[in-house]
Amino acid sequence: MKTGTLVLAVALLAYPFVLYDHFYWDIGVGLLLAAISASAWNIVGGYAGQVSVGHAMFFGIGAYVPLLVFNLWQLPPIAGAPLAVALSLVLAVVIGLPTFRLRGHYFSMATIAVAELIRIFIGTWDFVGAAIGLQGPAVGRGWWDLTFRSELPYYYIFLVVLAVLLYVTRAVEKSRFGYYLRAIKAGERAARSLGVPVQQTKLKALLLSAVFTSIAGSLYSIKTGFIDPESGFGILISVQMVIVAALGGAGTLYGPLVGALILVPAQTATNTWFGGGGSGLTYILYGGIILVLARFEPGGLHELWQRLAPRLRRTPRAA
Amino acid sequence: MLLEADDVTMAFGSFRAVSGASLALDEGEIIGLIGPNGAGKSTFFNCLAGDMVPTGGRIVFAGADMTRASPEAHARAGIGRTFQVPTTFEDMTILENVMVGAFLRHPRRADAHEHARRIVEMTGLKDQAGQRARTLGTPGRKRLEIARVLATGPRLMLLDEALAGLTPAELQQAIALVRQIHATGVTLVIVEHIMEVIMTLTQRVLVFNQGHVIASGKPDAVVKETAVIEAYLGHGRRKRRP
Amino acid sequence: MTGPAARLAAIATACLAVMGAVPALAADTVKIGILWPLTGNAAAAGQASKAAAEVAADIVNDAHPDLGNLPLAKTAGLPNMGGARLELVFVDHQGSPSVAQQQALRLITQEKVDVLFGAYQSSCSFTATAVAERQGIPFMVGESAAANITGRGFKWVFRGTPIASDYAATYMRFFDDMKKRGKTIGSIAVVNENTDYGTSVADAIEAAAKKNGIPVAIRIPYSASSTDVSAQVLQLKEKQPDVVIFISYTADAILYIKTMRNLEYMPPMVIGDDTGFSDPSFIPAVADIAQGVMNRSAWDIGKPGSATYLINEMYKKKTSRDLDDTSARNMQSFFALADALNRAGAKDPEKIRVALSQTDLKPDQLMMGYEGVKFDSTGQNVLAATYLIQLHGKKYDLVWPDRAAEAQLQWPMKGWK
Amino acid sequence: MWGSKDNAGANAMLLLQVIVGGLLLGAIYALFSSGLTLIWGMMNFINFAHGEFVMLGMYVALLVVTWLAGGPATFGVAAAFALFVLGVVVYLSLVRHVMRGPMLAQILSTFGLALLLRYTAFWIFSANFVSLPQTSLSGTVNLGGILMPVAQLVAGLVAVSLTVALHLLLTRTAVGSRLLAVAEDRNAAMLMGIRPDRMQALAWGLSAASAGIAGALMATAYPWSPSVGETFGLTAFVVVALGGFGSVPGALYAGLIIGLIQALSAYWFGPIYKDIVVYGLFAALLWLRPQGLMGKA
Repeated sequence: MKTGTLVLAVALLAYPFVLYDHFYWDIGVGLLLAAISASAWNIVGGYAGQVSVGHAMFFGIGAYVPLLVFNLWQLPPIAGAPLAVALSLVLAVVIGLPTFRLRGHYFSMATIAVAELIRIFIGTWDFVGAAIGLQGPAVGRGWWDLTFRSELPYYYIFLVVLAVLLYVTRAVEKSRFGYYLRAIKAGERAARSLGVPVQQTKLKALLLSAVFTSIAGSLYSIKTGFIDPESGFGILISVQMVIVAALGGAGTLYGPLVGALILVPAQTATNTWFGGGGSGLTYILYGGIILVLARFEPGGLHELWQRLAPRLRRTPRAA
Repeated sequence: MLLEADDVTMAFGSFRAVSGASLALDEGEIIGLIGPNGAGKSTFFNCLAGDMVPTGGRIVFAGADMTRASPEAHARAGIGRTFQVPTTFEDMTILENVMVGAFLRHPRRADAHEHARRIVEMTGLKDQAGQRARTLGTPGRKRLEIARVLATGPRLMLLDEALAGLTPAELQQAIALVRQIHATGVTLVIVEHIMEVIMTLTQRVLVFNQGHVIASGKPDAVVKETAVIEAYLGHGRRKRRP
Repeated sequence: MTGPAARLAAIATACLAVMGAVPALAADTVKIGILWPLTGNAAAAGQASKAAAEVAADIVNDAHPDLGNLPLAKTAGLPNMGGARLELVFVDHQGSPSVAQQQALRLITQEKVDVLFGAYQSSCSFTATAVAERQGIPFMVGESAAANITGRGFKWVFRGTPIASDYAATYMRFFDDMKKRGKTIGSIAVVNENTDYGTSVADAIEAAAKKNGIPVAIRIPYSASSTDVSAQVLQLKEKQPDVVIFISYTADAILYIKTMRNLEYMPPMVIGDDTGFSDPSFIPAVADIAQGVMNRSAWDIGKPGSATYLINEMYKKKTSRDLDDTSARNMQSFFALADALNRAGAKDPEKIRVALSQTDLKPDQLMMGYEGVKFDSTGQNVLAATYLIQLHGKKYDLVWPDRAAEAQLQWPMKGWK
Repeated sequence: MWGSKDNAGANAMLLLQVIVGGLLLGAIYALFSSGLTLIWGMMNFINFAHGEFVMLGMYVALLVVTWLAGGPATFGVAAAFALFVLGVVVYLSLVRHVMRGPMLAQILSTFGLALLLRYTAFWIFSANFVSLPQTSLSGTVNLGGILMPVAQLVAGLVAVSLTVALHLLLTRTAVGSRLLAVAEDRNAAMLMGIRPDRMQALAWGLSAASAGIAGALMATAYPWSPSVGETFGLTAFVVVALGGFGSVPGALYAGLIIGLIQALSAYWFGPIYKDIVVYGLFAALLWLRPQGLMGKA
């Protein structure tokens, strides 16, 4: 276990030097961003089993506020990130309080609806750039603008955030909070009978998840230097988090990272190979892969691994 | 007086599942609830556990009014329950299942772990502690449910058919376990169809039929009452097991 | 758990390495990286523009002496570069700003393209041009509406197409002209789809109308995915403007015309702002009920035998549709880019950039109705202009300005009557 | 011909026109949403590809019109039949295997299906917008001052009738009670000799067929491209959630209400606010009555 983590850490740290090129760095940045967003989603969607299909609402807030403070007051965008986190927390409470009383698909439905509501609303609100969106500083005025020519600084910034998030998730996993989340996912009624404060625990999970999703959004807009309603609050942003996490294994520490390690390069590769042809083959493949995985590996790659691992380990280590 | 349920009524629309049931329980008692299926004992049981809020009546536990309290508040107050159909956390290990209960009185992980280990040992699940709950059979699950509740440190345990579906040998072990739990000072309410359990374990029995308590008293006396026999043979959908 | 993670990381890395291993380019080609939305909601426009770029590349690469003064048509390849041919590398940015950014980077660092071209949606142009600016590669914006794509202090970004304020000014000049001819233009209505395109153009029109003292009776922003627009048409019916300007995509443009017919509402004049009204699906769907609808277009197929007619024939052969204005403007920007490449005489980015900034194409060298192509210091083409065309029968005829007109303007429009 | 500005009667007519138009569109929402609510209620399964079923119904109509020169009745039936088959196939090959798995797998599988269907249509039909050639449903009728396009009128009325018919099928026929028996308790239904797989396949067929007909009806009035399904899918979710999960009458009322609200808010506040009003209402409803209008608590 320990060695695996170490190998992963070294691989991620060394990656930019193995593939020393702007494009690969950019893919690395995209991969880390997907991993951060999906890991953040994983806290509430994976561990607690509350499947949000509207996490773009936190991502979008995280993405908009930094560029908004830049456009309004010429502040460095990163200064908006804490404000975005605060707003996301408020939103999480507003969403969580009513919907966590409900069971089943209501929470999913509510999150979709609220995210769409915000997307449409932002698209009509001139103050935040309406449909056209907001731009960041075209050229950095100093390092504090975090507008770098190279992708490399972003890569390591994102990597640090991912490391912190995984560390926090690991701590959650080991704590009472983490056990309670898993108990809620397994059965709310039983969890309550054992004294688990279900609503409060779910809300705490949503808050923690919202914080990191918001940070992911801030990282995205600062790096991209642009945000509009679709790339901030679009339903595809939410769905991507779900897919990445579910593919790798929702409710496991490294599941979302594994999902990102597979999905992001696959997306880029299919788009690179087939996108220019313009036949839509990219999405036919993408859709097909998701469908086949869901059909044959409903538990994600994590469970496939759990099945295969014993067989693979029959070699020396077994002794 | 540990628990006092007074005139508890639970109506679903015009249908009264429980109609004015009362129960007074002293610390250290073991009592049984019996009656044919659909007699209202499970509903009454759910009211005691906080899973349902009764439409009428009052439930007081250790001096506090629990009538409208949530299930988790019941657990905190010291009322633990098992479920008729086991609801173990399938993807968590046996030990982790028990730890969820243990966390109630032991917020630190190390303490909860330590406490859960003791409980697992006491309930005879030590050998399977590292397995996922889904690998257990029915007897194992029932046992795990009891262990999980025990870990919350209850003063009162409500067992809902926790001993059904066991082989005679398993049943003897289970009865021994319940006795052991009782010996540690836990008060018990048992819903059970198996008369053997009721007769050997309980000190007092309440008989439910059609939402009413039709008889109560010592087990051997109660089973002889005509009303009880009628309820079982006349209206009951289930055969009496002597 | 970490075991597979590490292993999969290795697989992913290998996967990436394969992707990069694209063979290097042949000696005498100039690579143009083109970013367009080939999937997603704007895919139709991206696909049409892709075909247009391919036709344009053919025209440059092969000798086409019949195409008049169009630069580089007569010769094969780029004469100043020893007949070097243009090689197009298309990518699909899927309408996502971050994919546009990433693919622009790939085109530059992996495909080693010499120039970039694209990107349709303003959102994608914003991010893709920023990459070009950082990497020092010239970027020609073929067609994107948002005003501030140029004017951000970028030196590597050029835009060949007219922008929203140009369109607005054209409409105002047209209204002036009409008033002189005794037509009543008491008020106008602006109906716009509410993404960056519709919003930019409608904002510009509203501002210009205010400046020119033409009251805007009502402005109706709406979502292009609307399935019912009767409420909007009824609002127009209530306000009775003399001219209604629609800034619409395809489905909504057709839906508006059909709904107006159904609700028997016809203002004296309807002007479509290109896009949806220029989509090849528009005419077959509503021609018989939209007679006299005007449309903005700098593109005119022209008389048989003319250069534009021949270009349209080539396009038609490829796609079996007529060339639309959006794709044609992209094509014109492409020609301007090719002209600059030729004048640069080398594949040096700085030389190309200087050549682009010195571009000075005259009207007779163009396929579009611009007054020329000449970039100001922000990279915007200052001579870009547009025609107004009108639906007569099953085709659009050029009706304004008078100097270019080939058919009589009908006012008021006939609609379905 | 324009009516006079200060005529209150004309204003009332306009409002009436808006209301009727909204209700007719709402009827179509109701039809395709009733399909979604049916399987949601029966299997507690969210189908993210439902909007794509509507889209496919539209293309089936186009093919029937261009290849077979079929009229509205023909292409309506053809769309229903084709989508029924697709629904059954999707159930047997995909849904059956993931429905008892984790909820995430359900979401993923139908989301993947949605992408697959959308871009297969894209590949076959290209990204270009298409619309049906003029059919016998063209033209307008004047109903006491209210102008109604024939296509919209017929589509709306057919949609209401079919939604009601679906409800009657579920509540008044033997097949319907079997379907509901499976929804209620799969095992008990099996004991009664009902084969749940058949019934659930039938439900998927009916669900997809209702989307297919709705698509064919929409196609008479609305131009589309392969990406049109996304809008319909989201609308259907809101309708189902508003009406109550699993309730066909709920979907009918909710569809009509949403059509009406959209039309009125577009008329009063402007079209960009119509979705804000609908989603805002939906969010408010989640606070106040989370089980939906007709849902069970």
